[in-house]
Amino acid sequence: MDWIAMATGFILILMGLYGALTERNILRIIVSFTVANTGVNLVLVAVGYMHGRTAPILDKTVPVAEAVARIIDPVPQALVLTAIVIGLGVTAMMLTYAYKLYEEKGTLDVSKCRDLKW
Amino acid sequence: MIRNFAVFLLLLGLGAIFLHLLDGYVPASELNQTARYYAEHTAQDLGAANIVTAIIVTYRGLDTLGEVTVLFLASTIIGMVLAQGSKRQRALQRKLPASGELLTTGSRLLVPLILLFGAYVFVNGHLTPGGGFQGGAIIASAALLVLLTDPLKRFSHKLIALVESISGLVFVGVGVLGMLLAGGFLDNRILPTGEFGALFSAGAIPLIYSFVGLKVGAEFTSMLTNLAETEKS
Amino acid sequence: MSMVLIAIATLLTIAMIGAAWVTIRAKKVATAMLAAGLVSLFASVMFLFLAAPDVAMTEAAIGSGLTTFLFFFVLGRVRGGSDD
Amino acid sequence: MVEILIMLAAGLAGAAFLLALVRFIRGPSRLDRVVAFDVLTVIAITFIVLAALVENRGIYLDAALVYALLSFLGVISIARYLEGRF
Amino acid sequence: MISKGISGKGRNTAIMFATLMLFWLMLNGKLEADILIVGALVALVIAVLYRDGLSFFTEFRFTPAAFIAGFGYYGYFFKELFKSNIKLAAIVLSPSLPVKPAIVKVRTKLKTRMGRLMLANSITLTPGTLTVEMEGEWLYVHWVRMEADAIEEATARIVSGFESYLEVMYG
Amino acid sequence: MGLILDIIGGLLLVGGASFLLFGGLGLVRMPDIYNRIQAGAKTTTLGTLLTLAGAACLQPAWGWKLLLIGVFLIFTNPVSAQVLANTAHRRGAEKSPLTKIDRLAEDQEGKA
Repeated sequence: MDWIAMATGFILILMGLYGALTERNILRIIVSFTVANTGVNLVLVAVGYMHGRTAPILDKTVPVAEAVARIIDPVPQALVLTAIVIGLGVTAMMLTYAYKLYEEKGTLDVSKCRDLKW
Repeated sequence: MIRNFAVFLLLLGLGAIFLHLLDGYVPASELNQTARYYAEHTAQDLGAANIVTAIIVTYRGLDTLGEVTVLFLASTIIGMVLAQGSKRQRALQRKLPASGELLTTGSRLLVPLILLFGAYVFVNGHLTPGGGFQGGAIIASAALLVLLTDPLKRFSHKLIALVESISGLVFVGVGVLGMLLAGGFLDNRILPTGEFGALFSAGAIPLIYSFVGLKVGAEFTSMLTNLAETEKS
Repeated sequence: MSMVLIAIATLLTIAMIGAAWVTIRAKKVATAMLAAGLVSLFASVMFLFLAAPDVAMTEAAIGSGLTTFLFFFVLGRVRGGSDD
Repeated sequence: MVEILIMLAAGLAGAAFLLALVRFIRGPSRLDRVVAFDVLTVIAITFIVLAALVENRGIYLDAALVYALLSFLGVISIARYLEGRF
Repeated sequence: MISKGISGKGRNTAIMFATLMLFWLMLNGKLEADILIVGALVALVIAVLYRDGLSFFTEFRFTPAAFIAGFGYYGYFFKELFKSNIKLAAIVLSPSLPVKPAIVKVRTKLKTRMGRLMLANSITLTPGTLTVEMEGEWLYVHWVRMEADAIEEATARIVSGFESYLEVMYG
Repeated sequence: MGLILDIIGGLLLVGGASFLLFGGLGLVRMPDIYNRIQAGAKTTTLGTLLTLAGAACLQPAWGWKLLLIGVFLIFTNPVSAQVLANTAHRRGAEKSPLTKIDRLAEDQEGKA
């Protein structure tokens, strides 16, 4: 399972980066960026997965005494959880800038916005 | 054309690295040292059933504070960027077809339920999957449903700012209390750890996570409100 | 028994790559956004299969409503209407 | 016995999933794609319930609860956009 | 209408509070003191803050007949849901795809918001019909296999079954 | 007793999944958008409800949560279907040539 998920995550990263680097429409760049974001999250969660083990939440089915032998690594999950929330904040910010850019320039094509080229 | 070629080369290099990583990947069969520590000690020391929550709120609590700050900055920047240079008029009379009666009634019925579910998610963060961030997102979704039903609805900015600042202050205050009364900043053992598996257990984790949830919800809601109040260009 | 999960996971990954392909190849921006939402949905179920219910829940709560709304809101504002 | 039935159910749900994907890819208009999106979300709930049964963890159901309650928000957002109301 | 009888606002808030408490207990799945305390707090805050909210029982008539009608309604609803799915499956599986779609107009007598919502939802989920638009007393319904066009007959076929129960429940 | 309940639960699961399959088939085969919405909304609702009932038979302890998922589904799924149908009609989506009557369009033309 972890192999499948990891390979998919890598492919998603590559596809998302390809889209983000070759497109000219800023909205398409942002969409591709979210795809790459999802791919990174998938890879990180897959790293923590261990075969035949279950979620790091203790209850009746996973008593405290058996925890070490039965749960998977919780650290990547905590990492990814915060990454997703921050991802939404970043996406919202990028979209806001795109909106402002459109208001100022009247276009969504990034190759036409050249006045601050250095 | 040259640009596309460069991109292609870059992605080829990245792909080669990924392939190498995938090829050399050996899945772990034992927990590593850190994870083993968390798995062994969370239940006894902190009394939390959800180890991910324990890591986020207590073991790595300072990072969570930083993250909430990042979200706050993001929402503030969105508000500032949108407010800049645009003439914001409140009583705009846009000609919109009324949303259907069914959607209006449905949203009146569902908004309280969504709010209740959000509260459930962040109050039970230490027992079931979920917690402040998810609960905050769900509460913001309730605000989103209100906005979708009635695009001219305006939330009170003062109320949102008030909820946000109070929950932020309480979050930091509980952290400082942990430094004074227990082992360190954001230590949850200022309250009794209680019986494992009950709602009132795991010390201050439910308290802290509830306020994180309220803060995250208020931040997302302010993002949505700021966007929805822009004039149609 | 976990054969079932592996089979569904394979299906999901294929669908995910297909949706990502639609995202970068779609003619209309709205279709690309819809496909990105689909990638998020499949990723959420995939997280659950990887024994990470917390992450799955976060992805579900954020990807199902908020992200979709933000994208389509900005798209509607910049295009000034329904047609691309 | 029950295992076989669960496998059969997973196979049928997977077939439904593929058919909805076909509609998503082929769908002539964007509305068709939105309908396929809606159906895929509901099928995802079924997948989550099956995963909870197979792994025998009741806590997975909370994710299904989120989908049952929030999935229609995305659909309504898209419908608002298609009506040109943003 | 009925809610005006016993001090409208307070009654609505109380009913909302009770419904939210019920849902809270269902979510938690157990009955303990701490759960009850937190639930009461949360439900109170939501019920007071979101005043124009509705709940399943806001416009419900609390009479014995209404409760009996409620059970009858759900029985009828699930029966119709099954029937509709079997019919749809038969249409989908038959190679010639025997559809005869139309959008017809029907009339409803229900006045309360909850009653109308439940009626529209029920129509959407039952044999071959889908509510497209609701305007005053008129409902526009898409029908996969049109059986009748005249308003009265279509009303009799689509609406009356549910309406008779919902009228007793919500008025 | 337990075995019988298990088998009933498994059969319910299979029944629900097969309704989902009919829904997918309808989604592909139906001629226009309204019929597709119908196929999508109805069959997925019943299919998921049956799946939830099957899961409740297999694991009675989860009953309350499964019931809640069902209740939420009954109230959210038709709403999204109606909103979609309404949007389709407002955009003037193509109707299949088989469609006999459209009273809504007639009434709106009459008003305008």
